[in-house]
Amino acid sequence: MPPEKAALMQMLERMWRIRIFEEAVIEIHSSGELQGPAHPYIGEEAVAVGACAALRDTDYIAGNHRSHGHPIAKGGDLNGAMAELLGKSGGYCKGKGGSMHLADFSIGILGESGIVASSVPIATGAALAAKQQRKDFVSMVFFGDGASNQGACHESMNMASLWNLPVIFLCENNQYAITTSYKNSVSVDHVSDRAPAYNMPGVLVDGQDAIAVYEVTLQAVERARAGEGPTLIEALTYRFEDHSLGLEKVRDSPYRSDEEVDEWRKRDPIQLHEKALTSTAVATSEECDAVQARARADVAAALVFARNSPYPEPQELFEDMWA
Amino acid sequence: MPPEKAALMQMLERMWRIRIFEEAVIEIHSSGELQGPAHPYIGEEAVAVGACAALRDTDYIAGNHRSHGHPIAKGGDLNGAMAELLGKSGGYCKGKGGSMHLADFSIGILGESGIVASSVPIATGAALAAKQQRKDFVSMVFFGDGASNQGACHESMNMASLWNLPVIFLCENNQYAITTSYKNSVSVDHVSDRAPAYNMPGVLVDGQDAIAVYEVTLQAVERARAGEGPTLIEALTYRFEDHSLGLEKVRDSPYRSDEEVDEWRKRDPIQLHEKALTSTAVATSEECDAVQARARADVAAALVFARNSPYPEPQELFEDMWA
Amino acid sequence: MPIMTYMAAIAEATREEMERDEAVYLMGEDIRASIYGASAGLHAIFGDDRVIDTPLSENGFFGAAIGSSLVGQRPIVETVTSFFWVGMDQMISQAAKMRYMFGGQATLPVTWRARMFYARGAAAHHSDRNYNIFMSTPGLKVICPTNPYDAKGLMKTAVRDNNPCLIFEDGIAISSRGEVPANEDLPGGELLVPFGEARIVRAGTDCTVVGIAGGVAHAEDAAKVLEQEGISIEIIDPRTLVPLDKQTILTSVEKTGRLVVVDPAHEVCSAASEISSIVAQEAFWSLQAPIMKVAAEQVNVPYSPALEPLVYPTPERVINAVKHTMG
Amino acid sequence: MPIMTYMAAIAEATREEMERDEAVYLMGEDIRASIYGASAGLHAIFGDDRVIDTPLSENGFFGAAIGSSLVGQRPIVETVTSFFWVGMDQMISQAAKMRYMFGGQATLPVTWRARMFYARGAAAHHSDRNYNIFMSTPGLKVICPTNPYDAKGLMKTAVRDNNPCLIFEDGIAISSRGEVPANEDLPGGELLVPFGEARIVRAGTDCTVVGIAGGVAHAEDAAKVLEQEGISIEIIDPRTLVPLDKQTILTSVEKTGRLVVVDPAHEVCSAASEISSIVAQEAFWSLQAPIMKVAAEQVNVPYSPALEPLVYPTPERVINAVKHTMG
Ligand SMILES: Cc1ncc(C[n+]2csc(CCOP(=O)(O)OP(=O)(O)O)c2C)c(N)n1
Ligand SMILES: Cc1ncc(C[n+]2csc(CCOP(=O)(O)OP(=O)(O)O)c2C)c(N)n1
Ligand SMILES: [Mg+2]
Ligand SMILES: [Mg+2]
Repeated sequence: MPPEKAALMQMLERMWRIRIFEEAVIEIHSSGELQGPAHPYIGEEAVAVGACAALRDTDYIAGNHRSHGHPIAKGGDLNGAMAELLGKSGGYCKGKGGSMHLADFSIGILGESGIVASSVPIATGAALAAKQQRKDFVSMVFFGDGASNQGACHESMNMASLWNLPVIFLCENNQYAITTSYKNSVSVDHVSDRAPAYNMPGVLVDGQDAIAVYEVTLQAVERARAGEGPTLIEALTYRFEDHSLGLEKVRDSPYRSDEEVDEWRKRDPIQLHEKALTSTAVATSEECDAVQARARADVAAALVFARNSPYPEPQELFEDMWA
Repeated sequence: MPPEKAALMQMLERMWRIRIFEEAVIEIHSSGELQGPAHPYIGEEAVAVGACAALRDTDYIAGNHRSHGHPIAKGGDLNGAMAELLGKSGGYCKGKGGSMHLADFSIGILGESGIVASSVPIATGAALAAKQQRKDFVSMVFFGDGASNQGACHESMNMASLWNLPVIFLCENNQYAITTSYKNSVSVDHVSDRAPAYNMPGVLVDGQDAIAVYEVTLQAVERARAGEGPTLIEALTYRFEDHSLGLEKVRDSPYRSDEEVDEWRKRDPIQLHEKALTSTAVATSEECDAVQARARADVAAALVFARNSPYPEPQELFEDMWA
Repeated sequence: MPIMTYMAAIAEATREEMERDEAVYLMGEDIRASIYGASAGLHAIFGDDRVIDTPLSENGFFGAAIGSSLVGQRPIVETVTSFFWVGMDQMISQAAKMRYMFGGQATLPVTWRARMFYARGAAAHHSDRNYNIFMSTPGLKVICPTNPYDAKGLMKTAVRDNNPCLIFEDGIAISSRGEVPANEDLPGGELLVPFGEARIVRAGTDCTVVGIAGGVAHAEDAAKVLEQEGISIEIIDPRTLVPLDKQTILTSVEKTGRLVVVDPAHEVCSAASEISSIVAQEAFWSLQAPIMKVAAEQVNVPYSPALEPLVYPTPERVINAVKHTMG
Repeated sequence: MPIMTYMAAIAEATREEMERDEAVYLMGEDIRASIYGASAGLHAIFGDDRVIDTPLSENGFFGAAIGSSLVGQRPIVETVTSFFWVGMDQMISQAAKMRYMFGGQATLPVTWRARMFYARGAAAHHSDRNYNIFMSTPGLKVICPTNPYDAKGLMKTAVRDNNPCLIFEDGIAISSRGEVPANEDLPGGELLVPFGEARIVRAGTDCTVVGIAGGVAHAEDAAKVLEQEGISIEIIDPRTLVPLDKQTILTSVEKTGRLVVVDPAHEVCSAASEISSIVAQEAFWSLQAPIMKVAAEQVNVPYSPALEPLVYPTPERVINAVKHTMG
C-alpha cells in the first residue's frame, strides 16, 4: 500500500528542511560563524527521511557524524539543532554536543556518534530493552559504508539476529568513507550481501528514492515489531558535498571524479520525489513549492533562534556530568 | 594426491604427542604441580595436526588460549612447552608466558593469545608482510567458534580479502565457548557460512579426520601462496575434556550432555587416523604403537626436562620488556 | 552476624536487586553456568530476558547494555578486567561521555563487575588492574570493594546509581570471608554502602597508609608487624576511587604527617600517583616526609610462580616504605 | 635554518625513513589523500604496498600492523587519539605485552602517530588526550613532540626504535612553525632526537614548570608575564613520557624548590599526577611549596566555544599556580 498524501508531503517537507538546513550550515561555516566540524547530508536526504517515515515517535534512532539529517528526518526541531551547532544553550544538548552529537531523547533520537559505528551496539541495546520490556517499539541505526567494516557492526548484527531483536541496521552507502571507495573497503559487492552471514534479510534499495526507502523500511519495521527480528538495509546513495566542511582540500584528491558527482547530482532525491508526486498528480508543483517555502522559513527562523540563544554560562561546564 | 606415508606417520606422531602431553598436563595439574590455567586440546588433535601438515617451517601460525596443540602440531619442542607450563627458564618464553602464551618464533609460532580472537589480526598482519616482502610464506590462525563472533575476526577477514593476503582463518568449531553452544552464539548455521560475506572461500571439514583437514588446508595454502587470497576453514570438532583445568565445577552445568560427549569420544581423531592407516595398509598397528611409544617417551622426557629446569632468577622480572 | 564469602555477598546483592527492580538484569559470558560464582541459580529464577549469556563480543554486548540503559533497563555486566580492552570504545566513547555530550539527556545505569586476577599464574593477558584508566576518564564511577560487607553494600548502591559504575573485584579480596549482616538486622532492612566515603580500616598516629583494592590486605599485614615495633599506622580504604573521599585522606595526613599509598596496579599514572599528587598539593604543609608509592613494578605481569609475586606490593614493601617515611 | 610547520616536519621524517628502509610503510585511513597533512605524494613514490589506505577497522589494522612488525616490517600507523579506544585491545594486549609474554622473542617496531584536537570544537568524541593511559601500560613508548624540530627528530627515532612507539601530536603544537635544520647542515647528516632526554625550554630559578604536550606553550606564555613580575621559571619539556627523564626534573626541583606541572589532559591519574608523585617521593626534601597540577578539568570536553576553553590550562592558570608556590 503506497503512503498517503500527507505522509508523502511530510517526506518532501523533511527533505527540504534537511537540504535548506545544510545549505545554511555551509553558509555560516564559510562565513566563520560556525567553527566546529560539520558533515553535510545533502544528496542523501531520501534515506533518513524515507526510513524515518516508517517509524513512530516512540521508536528510537541513533546515528553518526553525518548527523543533521537523521534527527530532522525523525521530526526534530530545527531551532534546537541550529542552536546546538552554534554551541548555544538553546541547543538540543545545551551546546555541549555540537554537530556530531545531536540528540533529542524526547522523540526517540538517542544521539549521533562521532566515533564511527559506535552507535550500532547502542541501538541494538535499545532494541534489547524493547524485548525485555515487552514493548513494541523498534530501534534503527544509521551508519555508513565505511562504518560497516567495524567489528561493532559484526557483533551487533550477530547479537540482534540471535536474540531476534527489533532493530533495523540502515547502511547509508554513499560509496565513500572520506576518500576511500567502498570498493576498496568492503570486500563484498554490497554491504547488504553480508546479511546472510547473520541469518537476517538483507535489502538493497535506491537511496535517492524516498518512497522506495520508506517501503523497504516499513517492511523491516513490521517484521521487527512482530518479533521476527532485525533487517539489514543498504541504501545506495551519494554525498553531493565534501566529506565535511573545512575538508575542502581533499577535493583535489582524485578519489572521485567530477563526472561521477555530476551524474549523481542528476538523481537529486528531492527533485525525484517532487517529480513522483507531481507526475502521479498527488500534488501540484505549487503545493511542492509551498512546502519548500515553509521549510525555508523554518530554517531562517532557526538561524534567528540560534543566534539569539545565549551561550552557556561558565558554571555549566560542570553540569550534566552525573545523574 | 594423498599425503605420503612419512607425512601420515608424522601426523600420527604429532597427534600422539599432543594427546600424551595433555594427559601429563592434566596429571600435574591435579597433583598441584601445575598451578596456572590450562585448556586441554584432547579430542581436537586432528585439526591442528592436519592443518599444520600443510605448512612449511617458514610459514607462521598464531593461536589462542587452547594453546598446547597448535605449537606441538607445528613441530614445536615438547621440552620447552612443558618447562613453560611450569614457569621455568627452559620454557619457550623463559617462564614469562605460561600455558596460554606459548610461542616459538624460530619455527613460525607467533604465539598463542589469552585474549580470545586477539591473534586473528596479528596473523593477518604476518600475511600482509608476506605480500609486502614478496615472499611466499603464508600465515594461519586458529580460533574458536566463540571467537568468531568478535569484531576482530570480521575486520581481519575483510582486510585479508580486500588485500588478497595469504592467510588461512582456521576456525576450530568445538561447538562450545566454555558453556555456550555455538548455536546460541553464532547466528548462522556454520561459521564457514560467513565466508561469502568476505568474498572468500568457506570450507566446512570434519575436524576429527586429520587427512581431510590436511587436504582442505593444503588447498587453501596453495591458493594463498599463489596470491589468490585467504580462505576460511571451519573444522567441526569437539573437546573431550573440561574447558579448562580447574573449571571442573562447570561440569555440573547442563550445557552438554554425557551422551553427547560419549558420542563424540567415539570419533577419537587418533583412533580414526590409525584406522585409516592400518585399513589402507599404509602402516601396521605395530608401527602405530611404536609411534605412540616414542611420543610417550618424549613427553616423559619433557617432564623431566621441565622439572630440572631452574626457575627464572629474580632480576629476570625486569628483562625482555624492551628491545 | 552471618559470615560469608566475597562472591556470596556479590551474589546476594545481585539477587536482591533483581528481585527489587525488574529493570535490573544480568549479562555476560557463561553467567548461567556461573563460572565466576556470582550467578548460580539466577537463570532459573529470572529467565532468559534477565540472565543473558552473550556471544564473545565484549564491545557489542557492553554497547547493548549501555543502549538498553538509555531506555530504562539497568544492566549488570560481568567480565574480567582484561576484557575491558576489547570493549573500551563502548565504555569510554559511549558510557562515559553520552550524558554530558547530550546535555544531560542520557541516564546510564550500567554496572560492570570485573574480576581482577592476582598472583595466580594468569599471566599478562589476564592480569590487568586497570582501574586507574577508568578513574582518569570523566563520567565513570570506580569502585573497589575489599571485603564481603563492602562488596554487597557497594554493589547494591552501584545498581541503584544512575551512572555507569565499574566494580573491580580484586583477587585478594575475592578470597576473603567476612561478616555481612542479615537484612532483618539492618535499620532500613538492607545493606547500602554509600559512594565517596572512605573506611578507616585501622586508626593510627604515625603514618597514613592508603590501600587500594588488594593493597588494603597488605597494609593490614604490615600494620601488625609495625605495631610490634611501636609504629602505629592509620589505614584508609577509599572503597570508591570515583568519587574519591579526599577529605578523609587529607585529614589523616594532617594528623600523621606521612603518607604511603599501596596499590597493586602498575605504578605509573596509578591511583597511587593520583592520591600522592593530591596530598602533595593540598596537604603539603602537613607533610613531614616523602610520599611513598608501593605499587606494582612497571613490567608486564609474568607467568612464572618464581616471578609473579615479585611484581606486586608485599607487606614487607609496605613496612619498608613506612619506615622510610619515619626517617 | 629552514622554518617549517610541524606537519611538514612529520612528513619529512616519514619520507626520509621510508627512503632509508623499505620495511617502513604507512598505514591508516585516507592517508593517500593526506587528510591530516603528513602523507601527500607518498603513494606516488612508494606505491600500494607501502602507503595503505585501510578500511575503517582500527582494531583490525592496528593488529595487522603489529603482526607485520613481528616478521620484519616497520609500520607507521596514522590515526586520532580518540580512535585508540576502538583499537585498544591490539595496542594493549598485543603491542605492549607480546615481547615480554614471549620471553623477548617478539620485536615490535610499530609507530603510531595520533592527532590530538584541542580547543577547536571537536567535542567529547574527538578530544581525548589519553597519553596517560599508555604511559601506565608497560611496554609502550610515549612521545609528545611540541615543536617541528622535535617532531622530526623524535619521529625518526621512533621509526627506528624496535619497540611500539606512540607519538601524540598536540593541536597546539601542530599549529606551530619552527626551525628544522637541513640534513646537510647536521653532523651525522640527519636529525635524530633521542628518547628520554628532556629539553630545558627556558632556564629559571624560582619554580620548575614541567609542560606536557601543549602545556609547554602555556608555560612559555606564562613565563613572559611572570618575568615582568620578577619571577623566573624554569620550563622543562620531557619530550618523551616513556621513557621519562626524571633526573632533569628532579635536578631542577632541587634547584628551584618548587614544581608546577601543566598538562592539558584530564587531571586524574594524569602524566601531571605521575610527575607530581615522583617528585613528592624523590625530591621531597628540596620542596618549599605544594606541588601544583594545572590540568584539564575533570569533565568531558564540551563543544561550545563558550565552554571548551574553560576546560584546559591557560597561561593565567599557570601564572596563578606558580604564584601559589611562591607563597
Ligand atoms: C572509529 C573512527 N575512525 C575514524 C574516524 C574518522 N572518520 C570520520 S567520518 C569517516 C568516514 C566515515 O565513512 P562512512 O561510514 O562511509 O560514512 P560517511 O561519512 O560516508 O557518511 C572517518 C574515517 C572516526 N570518526 N571514528
Ligand atoms: C576477549 C575475551 N573474552 C572472554 C574470555 C574468557 N574466555 C576464555 S576462553 C573462552 C571461550 C572461548 O571459546 P572458543 O573461542 O569457542 O574456544 P574454545 O575454548 O572452545 O577452544 C572465554 C569466554 C577471554 N579470554 N577473552
Ligand atoms: Mg560513506
Ligand atoms: Mg569453542
